[in-house]
Amino acid sequence: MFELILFVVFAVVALAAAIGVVAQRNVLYSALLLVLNFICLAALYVLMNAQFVAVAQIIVYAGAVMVLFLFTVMLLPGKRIEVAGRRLPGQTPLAILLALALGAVLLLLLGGSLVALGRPAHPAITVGNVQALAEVLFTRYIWAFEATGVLLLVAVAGVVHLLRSGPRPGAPR
Amino acid sequence: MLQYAWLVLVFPLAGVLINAFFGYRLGRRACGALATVAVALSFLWGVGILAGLLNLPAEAREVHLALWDWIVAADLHVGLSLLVDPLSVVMLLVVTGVGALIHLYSNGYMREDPDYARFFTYLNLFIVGMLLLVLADNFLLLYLGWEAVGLCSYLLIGFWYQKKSAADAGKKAFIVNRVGDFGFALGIMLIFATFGTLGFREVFERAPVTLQAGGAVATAITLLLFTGAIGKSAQIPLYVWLPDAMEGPTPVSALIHAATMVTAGVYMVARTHVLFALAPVSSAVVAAIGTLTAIYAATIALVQTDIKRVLAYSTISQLGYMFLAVGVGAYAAGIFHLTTHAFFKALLFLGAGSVIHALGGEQDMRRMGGLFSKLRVTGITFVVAWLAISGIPPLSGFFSKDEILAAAYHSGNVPLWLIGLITAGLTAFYMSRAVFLTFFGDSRVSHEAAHHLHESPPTMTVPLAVLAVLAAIAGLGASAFNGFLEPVFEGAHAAEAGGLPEAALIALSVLAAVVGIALAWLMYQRRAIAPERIGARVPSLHRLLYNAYYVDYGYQRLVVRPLHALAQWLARSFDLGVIDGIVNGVPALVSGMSRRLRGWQSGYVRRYALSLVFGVVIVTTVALVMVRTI
Amino acid sequence: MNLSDAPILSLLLAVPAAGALLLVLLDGRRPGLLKGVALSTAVVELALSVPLFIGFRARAGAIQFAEQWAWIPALGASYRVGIDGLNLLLILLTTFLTVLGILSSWTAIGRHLKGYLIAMLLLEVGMIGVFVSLDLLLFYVFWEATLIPMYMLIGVWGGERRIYAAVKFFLYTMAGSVLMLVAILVLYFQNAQATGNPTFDLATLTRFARTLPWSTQVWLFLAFFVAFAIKVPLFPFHTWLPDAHTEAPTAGSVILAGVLLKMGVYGLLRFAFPLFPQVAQAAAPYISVLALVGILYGAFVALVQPDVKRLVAYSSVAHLGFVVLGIFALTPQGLSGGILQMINHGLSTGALFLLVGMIYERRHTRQIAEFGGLWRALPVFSVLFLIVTLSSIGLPGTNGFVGEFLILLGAFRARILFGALGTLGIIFAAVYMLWMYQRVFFGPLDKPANKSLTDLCGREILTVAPIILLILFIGWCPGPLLATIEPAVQQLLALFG
Amino acid sequence: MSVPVYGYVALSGLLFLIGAIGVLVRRNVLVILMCVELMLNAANLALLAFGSAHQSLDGQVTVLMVMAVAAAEVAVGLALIVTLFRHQGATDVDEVSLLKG
Repeated sequence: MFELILFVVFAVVALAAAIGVVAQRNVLYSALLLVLNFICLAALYVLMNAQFVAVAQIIVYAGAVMVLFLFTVMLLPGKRIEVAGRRLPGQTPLAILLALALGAVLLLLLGGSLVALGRPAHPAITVGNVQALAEVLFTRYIWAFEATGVLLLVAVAGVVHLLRSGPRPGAPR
Repeated sequence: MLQYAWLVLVFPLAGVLINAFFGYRLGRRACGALATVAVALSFLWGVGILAGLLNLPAEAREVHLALWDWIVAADLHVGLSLLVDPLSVVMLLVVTGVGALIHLYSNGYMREDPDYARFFTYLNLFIVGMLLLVLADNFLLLYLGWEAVGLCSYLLIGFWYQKKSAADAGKKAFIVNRVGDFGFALGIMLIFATFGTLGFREVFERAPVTLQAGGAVATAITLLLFTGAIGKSAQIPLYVWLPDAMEGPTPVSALIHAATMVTAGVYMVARTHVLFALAPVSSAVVAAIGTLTAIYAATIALVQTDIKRVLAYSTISQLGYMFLAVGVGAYAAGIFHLTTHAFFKALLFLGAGSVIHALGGEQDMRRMGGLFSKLRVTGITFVVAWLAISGIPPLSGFFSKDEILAAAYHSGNVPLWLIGLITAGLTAFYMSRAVFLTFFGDSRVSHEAAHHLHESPPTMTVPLAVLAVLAAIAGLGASAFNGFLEPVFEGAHAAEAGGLPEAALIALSVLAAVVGIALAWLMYQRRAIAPERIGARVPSLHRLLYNAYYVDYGYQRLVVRPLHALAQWLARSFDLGVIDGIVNGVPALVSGMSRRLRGWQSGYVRRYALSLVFGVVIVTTVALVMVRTI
Repeated sequence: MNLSDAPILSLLLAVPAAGALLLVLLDGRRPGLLKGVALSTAVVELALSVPLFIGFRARAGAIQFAEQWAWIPALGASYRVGIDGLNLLLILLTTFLTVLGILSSWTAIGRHLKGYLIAMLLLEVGMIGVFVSLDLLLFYVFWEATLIPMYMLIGVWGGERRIYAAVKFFLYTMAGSVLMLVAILVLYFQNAQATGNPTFDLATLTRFARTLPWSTQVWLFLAFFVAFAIKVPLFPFHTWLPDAHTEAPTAGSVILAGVLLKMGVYGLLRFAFPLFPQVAQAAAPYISVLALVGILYGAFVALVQPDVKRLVAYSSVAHLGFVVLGIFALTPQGLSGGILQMINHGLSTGALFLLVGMIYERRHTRQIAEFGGLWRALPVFSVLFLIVTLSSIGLPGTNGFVGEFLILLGAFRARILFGALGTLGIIFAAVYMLWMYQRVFFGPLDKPANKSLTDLCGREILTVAPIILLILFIGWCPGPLLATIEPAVQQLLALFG
Repeated sequence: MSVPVYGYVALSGLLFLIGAIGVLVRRNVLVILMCVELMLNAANLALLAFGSAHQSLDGQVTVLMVMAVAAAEVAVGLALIVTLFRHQGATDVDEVSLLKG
């Protein structure tokens, strides 16, 4: 019962934060609400006995990624707030409509099987064991893991290249 | 000697090449002399060939010279080979003999022209073509010579190309001739399809066996060949190019459009007489068209005022005579008339040229008159030619024309003979008219021209004199001539039918000539009957004749303009509109569709994202439907 | 070593490719060097092609100078080349016209000279490849490969409306070739399925194609036919030609008219006929009618064209109509004449385009109305033009006559009416060509701009003179050429029994 | 009483849709990037939920991978945004429509 309450609380907060991210016109607030959302999700991960992932979520998202976002928001001068200007006609209603349609279709498609899936039988047994996770990660998924490392390396190199080349800020365009 | 007959071609060919590349560097005199000598050498060589031929027994006077294989494709074998027999030798001598004289004459006539080298190149090229034509041993080579002389005719008519009328006349000559050649070419193809060969000897040998006498194939072949002759020899209905051809320099008119090239049609019919003998219908058509042309052109000549046009229509008329002859089977008579005509008509043209030259380019007989005393040599020689063409004995024209009329009479076709006789009278009339208007009576020469009036230089008068002698005496050789040609035309004799005796026919034809001359004398010399009055009495007839029955106008209206309009329509509306329209329509359709679709490619990332989501919705919906239906 | 063992055909393909590669590496700012390299490459190529003619055994009949290597073994495609009477003369024509094309561009090309010369040489590779290939896939690759340099030549170095013309040319031809590709693939897969031995070899597929059901044969023939008919171009597929010709630079027009159009006819003879002889025979009357319409139609439309190049382009439609009429007569003379006329048309129309290019370089216009009386200003040019014109209208004594006469004779023997209508075409040919000639060269020299024109220089005369000599030579002694063609004709005739 | 799997999945779906709407309606590139992160996290949630439902660690492994990829993506994405800003002076995606057809 306690679990359910926790779930509902975190879920509601996560949803509210997500809506805030989208609806907030100030970019800085959006970023901060996104952090809130990430933290709620981390809590939900813990509920699912995925402690390691939850920790990683906090470190990677709420820590590293968010800091990057915030730095960028601070770095870019000028309007942080979106001004209502030229808009694509019908973009917002169409977007919402399509999103609802997608949700409805997905619900119809998957709803039945999800309910049939029921609850996890023994939620607290092996899943969530960091040791077990490490075993899988470094044996079966070792190549994927290494590839992820290479990907990160490439990303770093790419970012460095991107930001070194091109005109300096304020240079005549 | 005979195996070197091809040398007659080499001399003028060398003249062509040398004059074409070095003519202007050689200078005027050398260039003209070279061309003349080349043709004269050919003539001398031709005389040698004649001697060689005469040495042979009469039946063996047929030598085939194969030079090299020309076109060989499967069963088609066409050699570049020459045929030397009495007929081709006669033509050879006429062409080179008259040709050499006219070349000589041109040295004087073209004295002032800056383009002398081009002129003599063309003229020599013409001789080459004409010799190929008469010496050809197969139909295709004949056709080659045929087209080659057509080309030279085109080039020489348009020699003064800066004059639009000259260029137009050249083009007209070529194209009208091509219409005739169309038939000729089809005839050649039909011959090949029928006989499997194009060689004269083979075709003529097989003809009596392969072709059914009077059959459709024989008739078709001969009529098609005759179509070619109609074009080249300016018969109805394709004669229209010849009067216009007078735009060319006068020596050209004399050589090509009177003496030699235009008679190629007669030569061709004579050459293929074996085929015509098998197609009586075609022969009748030949005779009918010839006769009709003879009188038709003669009536037009009655009222022309341009001296060269009179001569041009006269040529058409005389060619009609020749076709009448070959049509009724009197091939030797036709060729004989061809020869004498070459002499006197060349002489007439050269004389006219001399007059025109003396008057500084004047061609209208209404502004001539009384020139006899000023231009002695020209006058005397012209008179000889006039009497010859009118058929006054004992000049050459009398013999040849009389032979034709007699043959026509004996063929049993009296109307043809009668028309021929009337034409003889008309001929005498219009030639007399020309002579009286030009050489006799009061001078109507403009003051300006009278001041410069002079007799032509010897290079021009010598050929006149030589031709005058030939025109006068050639008739005396009639029987020798016929005898020489005998082996070629063996078996093709006009039947000697009853009726009027020979003497009566002769008397009638002389009478016609005398009446014609007398009438002209009364009208134009004595002025007893004013020609203007007659013209005024029937103005429409006069106009009709003066404008040559409006045939040119009719062709222009009925053939040229509709075809041109069709071409315009095809090019502007059909090709660009319909065909290209379809071609351009397909891409236009595609690009129209894509222009609509291009709206989606707005450049806005968010629109793309929207499309993406839309796509996802579609795909999942499809998945949903499929899951549900399974 | 026996001459016919030398890999001359591969060398023919390699030399221009190597020349193009060399040009890539050279400095684009030295036009003299570039032109020198390109010209010497083309001359070497021409010299290389002569041994083919010498070493060719006309009586042998079979494919000679054959070479074969595996190319894509997995697909059964091979590099298989060889010559016979059908393509030998076309190869010579290609190497010959390429030399003249490069000579004619000596001063005419202002910009991107390097790219231009590279395109010319690559075009030569493509054309030679088309003519020597005996493998359907190889043929198709070369066939498409000629499109690209030609597209460049028109699109980059062309006239005012070059983009339109280039795109039209490309898409039109491409549309046809796609059909051909489909047909080739159908043939390939049918054969692979039936025999379990996938191959693109022409000889194998020829044997196989006979076994296909009639309707399949008809469809495949039609696909090949449309591809080739567009290239020829046969009425009503001809409208790309006037645009392409008018806009292309001189050398482009020369190659286009001289060689590229011949690829269409060659394709019919090499592929469509042997693969589907029965269908070809059945379709012959219909295609002959198209050819006849093309002859007369091309002549009529040419008559009223105001632009010399367009006029010549439409005359090509008429002339190629003659060629197609000849080959679809399926008679010995018709086929011989058709093949010979391909060469003749390449020479005479090539020369016409060269000459038009020369006057265009001087006057920067091709409108007939802008000329008149040119003979006075340019006598040498006028004489050369006259000879070529006469060849184009098929005057006896020029090459055009030999070809046209054989074609008409062949057509006449097959169907009298077709022969007669075709013969009508030679009248019209005289009409439009002579009228054009008269308007350009005769009459008074009254346009001021024409008065100061200079006559041809030595290089220009050298460019045209070889063609003139060939025109006269073939006109009087077509023997060696006809003898070369003869065995191929016999083989084709054997197809039709 | 534990939470049923479909609860997590439903939450994941809602978050995903909110993220998607954000991507579609917002013009600020930074916010769009954040919304993309939101969607990625929603997917992670679903992965974990299914993983626990099936008693499998594969879900968690995948989530770890996704995190790494997301980190890389954010880094590159932000670098692109900065570069874009340098070139165009804009953080508004609608001002960058060079791909217009």
